[in-house]
Amino acid sequence: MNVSAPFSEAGTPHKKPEQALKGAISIRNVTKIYDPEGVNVMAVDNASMEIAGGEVCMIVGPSGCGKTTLLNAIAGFHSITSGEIRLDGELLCGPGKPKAKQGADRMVVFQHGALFPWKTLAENVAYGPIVQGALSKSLAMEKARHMLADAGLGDVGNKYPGEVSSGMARRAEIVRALINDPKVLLLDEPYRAMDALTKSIMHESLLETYDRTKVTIFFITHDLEEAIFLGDKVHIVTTRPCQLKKTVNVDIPRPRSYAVQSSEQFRVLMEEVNEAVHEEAIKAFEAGERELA
Amino acid sequence: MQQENSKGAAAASKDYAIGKSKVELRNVSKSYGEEWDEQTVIEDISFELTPGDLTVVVGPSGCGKSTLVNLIAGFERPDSGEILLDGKRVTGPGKDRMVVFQETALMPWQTTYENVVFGPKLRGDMRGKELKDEAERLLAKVGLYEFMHKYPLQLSGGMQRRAELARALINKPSILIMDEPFRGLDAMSRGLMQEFFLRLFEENHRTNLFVTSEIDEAIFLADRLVILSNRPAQVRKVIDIRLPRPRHYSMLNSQEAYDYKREAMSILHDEAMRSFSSTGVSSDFTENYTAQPNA
Amino acid sequence: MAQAASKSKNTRRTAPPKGFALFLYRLKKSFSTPTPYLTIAGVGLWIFVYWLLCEGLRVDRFDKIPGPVAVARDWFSPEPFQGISIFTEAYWNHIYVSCRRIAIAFAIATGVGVPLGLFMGWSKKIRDYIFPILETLRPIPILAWVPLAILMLPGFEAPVIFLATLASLFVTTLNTMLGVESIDEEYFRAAGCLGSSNWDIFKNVVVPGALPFIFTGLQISIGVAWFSLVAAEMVSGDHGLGYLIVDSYVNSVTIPMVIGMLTLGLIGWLTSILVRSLGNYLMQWHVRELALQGR
Amino acid sequence: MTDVAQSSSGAYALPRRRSKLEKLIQNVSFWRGVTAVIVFLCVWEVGSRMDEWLGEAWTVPFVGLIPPPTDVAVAWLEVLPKAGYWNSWYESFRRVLSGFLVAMALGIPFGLLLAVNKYFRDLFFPPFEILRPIPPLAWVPASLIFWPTNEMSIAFVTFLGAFFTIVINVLGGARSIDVRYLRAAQSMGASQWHLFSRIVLPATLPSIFTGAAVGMGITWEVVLAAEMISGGGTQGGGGLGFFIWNSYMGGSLTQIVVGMISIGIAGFLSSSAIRALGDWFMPWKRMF
Repeated sequence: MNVSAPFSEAGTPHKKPEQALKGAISIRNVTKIYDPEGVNVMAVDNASMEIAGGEVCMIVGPSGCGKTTLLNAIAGFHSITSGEIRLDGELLCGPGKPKAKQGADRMVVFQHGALFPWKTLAENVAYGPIVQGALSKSLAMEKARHMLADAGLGDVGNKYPGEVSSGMARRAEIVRALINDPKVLLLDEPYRAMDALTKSIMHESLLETYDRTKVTIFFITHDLEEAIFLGDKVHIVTTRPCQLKKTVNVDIPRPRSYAVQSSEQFRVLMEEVNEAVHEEAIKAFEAGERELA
Repeated sequence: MQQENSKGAAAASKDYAIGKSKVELRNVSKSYGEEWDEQTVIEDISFELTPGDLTVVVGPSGCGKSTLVNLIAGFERPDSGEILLDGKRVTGPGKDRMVVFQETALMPWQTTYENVVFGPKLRGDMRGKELKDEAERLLAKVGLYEFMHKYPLQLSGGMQRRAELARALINKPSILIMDEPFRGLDAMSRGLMQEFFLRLFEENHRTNLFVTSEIDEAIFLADRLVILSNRPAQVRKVIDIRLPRPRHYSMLNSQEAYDYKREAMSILHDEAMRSFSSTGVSSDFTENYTAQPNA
Repeated sequence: MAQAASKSKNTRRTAPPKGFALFLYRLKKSFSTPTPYLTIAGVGLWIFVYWLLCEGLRVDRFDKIPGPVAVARDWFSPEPFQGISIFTEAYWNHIYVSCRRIAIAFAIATGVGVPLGLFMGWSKKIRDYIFPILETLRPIPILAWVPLAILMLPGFEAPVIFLATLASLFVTTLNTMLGVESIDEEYFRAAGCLGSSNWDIFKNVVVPGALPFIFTGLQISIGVAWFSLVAAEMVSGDHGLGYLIVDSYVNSVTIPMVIGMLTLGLIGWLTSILVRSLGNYLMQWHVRELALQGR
Repeated sequence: MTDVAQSSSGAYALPRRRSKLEKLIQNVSFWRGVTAVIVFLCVWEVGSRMDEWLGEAWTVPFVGLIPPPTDVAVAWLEVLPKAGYWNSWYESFRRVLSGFLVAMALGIPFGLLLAVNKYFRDLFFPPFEILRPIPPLAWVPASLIFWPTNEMSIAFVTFLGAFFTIVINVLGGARSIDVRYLRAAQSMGASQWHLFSRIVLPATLPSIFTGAAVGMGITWEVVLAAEMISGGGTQGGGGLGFFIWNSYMGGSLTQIVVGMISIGIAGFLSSSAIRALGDWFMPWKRMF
């Protein structure tokens, strides 16, 4: 098993060294077995990885390979069968505590978007601080409007999620996560349903947010360009059961603009990642056809 | 088969049979909406689908690409301008132009095999053993021979798209229109489907219109790239892609492909930015709205 | 939205009419299509045929049913032949009694059914225990309860209200439960992430998320309530529109019978509209979303 | 868990699948349901026997008046061998089926016509909508006057009850067909008739069966009411509704409950039959 990136690598050259960044995640020998309808399915098999605080960590793998299971375990939606996951050295889940407690220090942005459709964007953003009792209702709403305005969503704060474009909704969802000042942002293929052009705009907006907050990002995707463009590290995982196959370090300096996508360095990285992933994709594809037959 | 073909231009009839027709769009415009809220979706578009080429149309989402497909397929009429197929004006849908739809339009109440033989059976221009053999040959070609008696919902997304290709091809269309056919597939199945589709295309170079909003996909597949502007759609630029054929996914990482991509991206990025910041209404909405005008 | 789109130079746009002007515009526009004429013709034709059969030609058997002229004459006359018109106190009393019964039954059914359904959808345990009991009782038609209700409950009022309540209770509860089950798991997860307590989740996710289903359920439930109310009034009632119909039948006066039927239809329709508008008022987000999707 | 241990090598573990019965027995929800129903019956039994055991003063309101389940079971066993009881089943089923089948036969084409032809819809939908909100039972007296025999008026009201529901469902289903299916067929050269028979009809089938299931429920209600109101026995009609009414007139509470349960079973059987028929007609629906 490839246990990558010891802690010493956390302060990569282009990050501000003066702050000790929060939100280091360590995943050790995690295994997860599902038991639907009496058929045991191994989703994650003995996976380990270390994610430094303030790092953008991209997980790439074929669909249905068990990446989301890993994210669910960190967020506390699912239990794990064995192994342990720690956040800043503190045990989230492990032996004797199969399921992590859900908390506002790890915020999830979902694949299909999970803004409450029955609340306006501003109410959605203000929801976290209100239910946690961190801010009064009026203060929370005020802060929410400020943060939305910062994200360029000032004039749609009173609209319902169903009334704005999916790009805007996704940006608002990230604002909803950030207002709680989380240690880690967990993103589960948030831009999957978008076309390449909208995606490129979303990427720039996310990078800008990251450069400002330096929050640890755990990002699941199967779009390779996205992975290299956004990430500090790209972890490629195998098809089910999910195991770490290869880690690629991306040392393109920040801040990045979409122009780097046509640089030589980017191309070389693409090729490296593509090679590893294509093999897995075909494997997953064949397994899929086999299952159907 | 024969009688229908003979209606086409006599000189081109040989090419016609193997799917090398030419489509011209001349100053085509189309708008929707109420008097005070008229949305021009397509404005004064002129370009042509050259015989035997794979023409890819790219544009930001919601820019009117689906409307363009509907116009060429004949499901809708343009407000002004005309669309010519081998010199003849398009007035309605026909089996010479087959459309592979977004998501999938396989009929869920028929098995894959029944879906494939649907067209020829309706028209009665192929029957019995001949039809069965042809359908089985095509299904085998798209790798679905073992799955032909399954219902579409039992197939994976990629398989459904391949079944739909087979259903289109059995009608021997003179052009094939694909409207974001791989949308909704995940990036990896998508890559595999692109390669599969390319192999199919490179076999007999049927005239093909492929609509997409993914630049990589566009450059990987295209002979010619038509870049549309944000709504109302206008042709911003036509780029000839001279990557060698047969193509391989690694070619996407060549310097040449990157140059094309940079060129296309610089135009499209502006357009996408414009569409993104100017619309309060979701662009997804406009897409739905134009997709089902008679719903 | 308006300014944004006007930026694109080619979009023609005049000020959108508002309120009454918009209504007039729509009206004018609809009169340029055949729809309103056909609608009027359809209703006219129906009334004419009804008149022809019952009063014009007095076809055998149809002549026993009062025709439209006779009904209208009595309905709007200060001195009706057969005792019931909009000027008689009895008519309004029947309406009042039926409406009061419906109001009580609907209020009880909603007050019990919605919370019960919410808890059943929210907690698997509660669902596991209560759902089987509901499912065993549900196949028994409401009308089969009539004799039991009469014997079990005292007076005229209680059995009638009991039957109407029972009917709508099943519908409301099951729809509410389905509504909670239809809520995407991701909303619960998002709420959990954001640090909600169970009560917060119930208030902010379960209730609003189930509302669309709840109101669909309530609309069906009010229809069912009327259905059972009429049945119960006919069998065991004292006053009320169902009683009016059956009483007229017994006394061989046919016009009040038809007036009763039409009144029932009208009031049933009004109450269902009332429920729908209440739902739309409470679910602005849902209404706007549907409107954008062009529905 | 042990049988998965070796799978770390990467291959799938294929544990044996459990049979349906096994799954049911191991299912917590199933046992909770069984418990709930048993508790319900016990509460009913105890509630209605309170006065018997502890004297009049302990009579439970409402429940105390209903006969206990054990008495009901005994009464049921008594009527089971009697021909009259089964004749009631037969009579009710006959009425339900005749009304229902006529409603299907007329409602499906009418609904499809409404959906397919705009002019037809504009012309005939408004009168239909005016009549629809009138509860079916309100038609009973009018149809008793109109039709020469009771039997015919019952059949007519039964038909009405199912007809409105079926038409509305067919219309809704046929109007919400995805345009892509129609367009795909059009570009393959389908004629109007083909569009109707190969696309509209199969795509509407699910709504037809939904409508049929709801319609069947209403039909039972109506038949029951009609049997009760018109006193189906006077013309030798009988039926389960009459069985209940007769028991009511005779003051036999246990018989009433027996009748109610019988009707519940009958209704359940008919809706199961429709569901099975739907599965058989729409194999593509059964897969998922």
